[in-house]
Amino acid sequence: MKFLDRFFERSSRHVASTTSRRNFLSKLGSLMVVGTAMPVLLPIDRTAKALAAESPSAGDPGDPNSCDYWRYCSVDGFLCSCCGGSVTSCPPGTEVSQVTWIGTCRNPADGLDYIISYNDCCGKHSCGQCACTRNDSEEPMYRPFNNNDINWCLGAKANVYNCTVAVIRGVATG
Amino acid sequence: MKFLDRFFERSSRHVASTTSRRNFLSKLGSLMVVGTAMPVLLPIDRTAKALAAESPSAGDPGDPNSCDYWRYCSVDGFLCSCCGGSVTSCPPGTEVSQVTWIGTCRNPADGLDYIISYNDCCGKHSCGQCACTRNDSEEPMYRPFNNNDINWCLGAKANVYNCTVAVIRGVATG
Amino acid sequence: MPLSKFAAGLLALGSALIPPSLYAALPTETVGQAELPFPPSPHRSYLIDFEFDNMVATRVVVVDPDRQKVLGMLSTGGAAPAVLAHDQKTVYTADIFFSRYVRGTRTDVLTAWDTRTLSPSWEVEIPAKRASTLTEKYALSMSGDDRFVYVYNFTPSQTITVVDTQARKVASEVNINGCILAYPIGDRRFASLCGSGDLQVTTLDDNGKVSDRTTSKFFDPEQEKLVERAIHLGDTFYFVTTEGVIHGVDFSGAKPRILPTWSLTTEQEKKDGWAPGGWQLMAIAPRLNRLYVLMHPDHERHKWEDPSTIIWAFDLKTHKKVGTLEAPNLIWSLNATNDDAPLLLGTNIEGGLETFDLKTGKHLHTMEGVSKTPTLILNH
Amino acid sequence: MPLSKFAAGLLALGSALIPPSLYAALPTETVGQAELPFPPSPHRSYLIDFEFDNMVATRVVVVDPDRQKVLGMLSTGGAAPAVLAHDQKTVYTADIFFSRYVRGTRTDVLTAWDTRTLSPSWEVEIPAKRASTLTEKYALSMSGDDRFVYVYNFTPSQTITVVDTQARKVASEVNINGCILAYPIGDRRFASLCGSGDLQVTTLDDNGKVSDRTTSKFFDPEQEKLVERAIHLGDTFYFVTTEGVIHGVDFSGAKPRILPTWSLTTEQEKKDGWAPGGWQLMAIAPRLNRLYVLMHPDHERHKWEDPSTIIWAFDLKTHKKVGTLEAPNLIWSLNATNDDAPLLLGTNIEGGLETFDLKTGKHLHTMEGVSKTPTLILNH
Repeated sequence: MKFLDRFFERSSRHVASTTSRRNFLSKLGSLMVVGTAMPVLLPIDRTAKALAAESPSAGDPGDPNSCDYWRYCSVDGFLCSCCGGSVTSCPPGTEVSQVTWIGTCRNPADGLDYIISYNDCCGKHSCGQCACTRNDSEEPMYRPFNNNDINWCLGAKANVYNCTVAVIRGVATG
Repeated sequence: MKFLDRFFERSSRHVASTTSRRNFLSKLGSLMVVGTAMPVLLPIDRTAKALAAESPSAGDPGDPNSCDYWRYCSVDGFLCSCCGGSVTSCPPGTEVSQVTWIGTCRNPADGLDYIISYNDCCGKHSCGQCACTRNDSEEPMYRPFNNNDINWCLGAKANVYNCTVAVIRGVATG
Repeated sequence: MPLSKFAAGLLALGSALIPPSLYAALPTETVGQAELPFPPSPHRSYLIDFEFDNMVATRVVVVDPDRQKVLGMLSTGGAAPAVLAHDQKTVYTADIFFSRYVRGTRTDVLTAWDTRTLSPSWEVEIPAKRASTLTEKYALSMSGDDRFVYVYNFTPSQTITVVDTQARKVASEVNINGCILAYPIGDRRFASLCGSGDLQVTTLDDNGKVSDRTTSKFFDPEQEKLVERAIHLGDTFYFVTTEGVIHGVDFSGAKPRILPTWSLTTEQEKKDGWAPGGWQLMAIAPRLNRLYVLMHPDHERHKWEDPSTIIWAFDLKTHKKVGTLEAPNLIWSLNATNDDAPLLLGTNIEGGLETFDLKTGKHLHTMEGVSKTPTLILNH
Repeated sequence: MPLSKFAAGLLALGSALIPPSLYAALPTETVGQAELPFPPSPHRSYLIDFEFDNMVATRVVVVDPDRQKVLGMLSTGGAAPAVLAHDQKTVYTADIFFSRYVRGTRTDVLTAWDTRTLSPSWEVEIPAKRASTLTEKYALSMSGDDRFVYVYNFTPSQTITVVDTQARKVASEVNINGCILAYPIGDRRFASLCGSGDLQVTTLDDNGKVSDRTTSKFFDPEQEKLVERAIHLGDTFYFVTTEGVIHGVDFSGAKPRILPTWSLTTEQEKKDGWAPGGWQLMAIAPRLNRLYVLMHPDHERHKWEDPSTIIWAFDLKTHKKVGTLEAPNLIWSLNATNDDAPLLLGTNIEGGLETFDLKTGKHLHTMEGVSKTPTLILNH
């Protein structure tokens, strides 16, 4: 099981790097958890009922406080679930940026590719917890809405970055 | 030579703590290098000619980039000699605070106790290099001019702390 | 939505390492906004983070030590001190802002934060004199009825700015030259500790102006060094000397009543080198009536602010040592919670939080890396 | 002063562990102020420190890599990008300041710093639109004659603020929607890289207003991903794809001349998994006419921004690989100095600076912990 070996090796490297907040590697190590991801901004299905995922379930497996969680396949920053928020909620006193960028991540439970928006929570400075960088579906900056090197707090009252949520916006209908 | 053993043990602990900038211990570890120190503010002899010490000499032994250097016996902060300044000079673009606190350190070369002023250099934020804390001649805050837990940039245009110099102001004529 | 549609979409992506799922596709979501419950859990902790490597943009980290969870943070200016109102609704910070962060125009404000939303409710500009020191407890304090906030100023002239939280304006600036800090007493008084060894007590009227002032001899600064970072239970404050002698003062009467001193150490322990040390080196658990002190086994005079892994517990009535707690990491500052099942909290020198259950004396866990340079812990 | 006086003083202190000295007592001193020499040493390096754990009060650390010495720092606002004027006298930073650090009124300024004193010489307020991204080279750039500074804005509308450094005011704001950055060309032009795969070239007049604009096809973004963090030598810019193909453009003529592409890897190397990766992943040493690229031996598509310890050197004339350099730590961003005895500098992921002598290809040393989150290195 070469794949699994690599998976766990990368996971533990990740843990080592993020438990030491100062370790810049947390910004820099990329992680591939499972499957591939599509870089292109796909049409978003908004018909399903909005619902915030707060805890793992059979259909949404994994630990939202871990960089390995499937939705974080293209996150770059601090995980709001470690900062007083959740996977889909900003921490108290921060403002969600409505302008954001979009990634595509595969859910290992159903094998589907989901459109994920990585909204930044803004108006307090760097949370500093659970730094996580994964560039699975990232594009260069000339495609800004597929780029995670931008501080997306530009859509908030103050463009000061605190952390990032990962919100399901629909299924990639390819 | 129990004294020397302890000296080197403490020195290496110090090196370990300050080479890792993030290590909070650098703020917290105290070091005793040699001799004792006087806590009381003693009269200052200003008759000798002003001269800035920039490099070690037989009469002023030690490494100004090391927390072990005798003049640093009561410093608490970042050493300006590691920040673009020197033992007695502020780094480029920072302003020396004229209001300061006074410690007393013994020079191992001549066995004399010197009055040292620990002037803070101000107007840029924390240098972050060579964190050094030694409380040999420190008094509680109700004796502010013998206390190093105060940001002495209060005497500068902006009370933003960058680093600290250690300047000979005279010999303790105690 | 029919499952076949998703399967088709999946096939269209040209990759099917994992077979189509038996679950329905996850629904779309919206972004929420976390709020904290009121009243706060009695264990909620506020870690004042000095951010020593920055000291301009600083923070207070809010933590639930039971769940080992970060609840949020306050962004403060210039290593602001903080104080919790007794009604548990508000945290105050005394911030310093510069228009160009390290230069330009200075603006000092008292910021009132809502403990539920961790957002600023209001702010008031205060004299640009706030003391800039390693954060300590009585550099910012408040009256027992939450009406007035006391801000310690050091320029190096020493004054206290009295802020009226009802009128949301500065009520007065009180000269305390030669003395430091504002140890709050009851609703309208605060004490300051003087370089002469005196205690100065200032009484305010209902407008926040000085109505009375007394000075009492407290200790002899030529004979001993009293750590100014005291701890209080009601109107009684406990100071400790660098050698481990407790000086208590009961401020509940008209004049301060100096209590008999007592030693943390026996003669033998003292000979063995035991003495207190640390930053906020004492804590009190009121429901247990116990005092906790960071202790060193290898005391020397320059170690009085050094961290330690060892904490001694004392009964405040009998002054007897009743236990020893030991942390896996060096602790610099302590605080205890005020409830019936109290925790002792300690900030370790790596920025982590150590938690002890005070009923059992057991070390429960370390929350690693929860802050950068925590100088102080506050609890409701 | 007679030695006897000091000996008397010493005895009076009641402690004589060390015999009275044979040296004269050290004289009193005054506090000095360091300045840097002009012209700067050709190896002087400016590390742009993002301070990722803060990102409000940020810095540029100035270093002498030969002496392994910190020379000073600039305090910047909001992870400001920086650019060095060609005359070596000025560093510009494009700062964002908030009146309450994380909230309140936003003020964007271009700050001009004196390279000798590391103090601000002047500043000018610019539109509050500066892009906030991981710092990259062409987000702030300047004209060849130092007259105009180009600030990249992203709101997400894309514009360039043109600042006249002579008049010390904003000259114009140029719309570049659909395109990013300002790759400076000569004295009055800059190029921008568009999502369509085009290059847009804007020409300014002597007042800093747009006088001409052209668009040229450059690459096919559906076929390959071009890292926007290019490197230039004179008016020729080199971009690399995530797979390791170099796309050069010569902007010296009236229209951009697209140069023939070439690959960093042989077919075999590519099969073995070699590909570029990193942040500022390319550097050029002009006097050696060599290109340096951070390379991974284990390429996967999501690794295009990952750090590496391995750097390949290429001759820019022959496009042949001429060497491999290896660092003891993972490097994320590179830069080379412009002199005859050039150094290659790399920021490692612990905040340290790796230095190579490019004449010998030898790794000289690591300056550990010199910054926190360095994203970019600049050299005169």
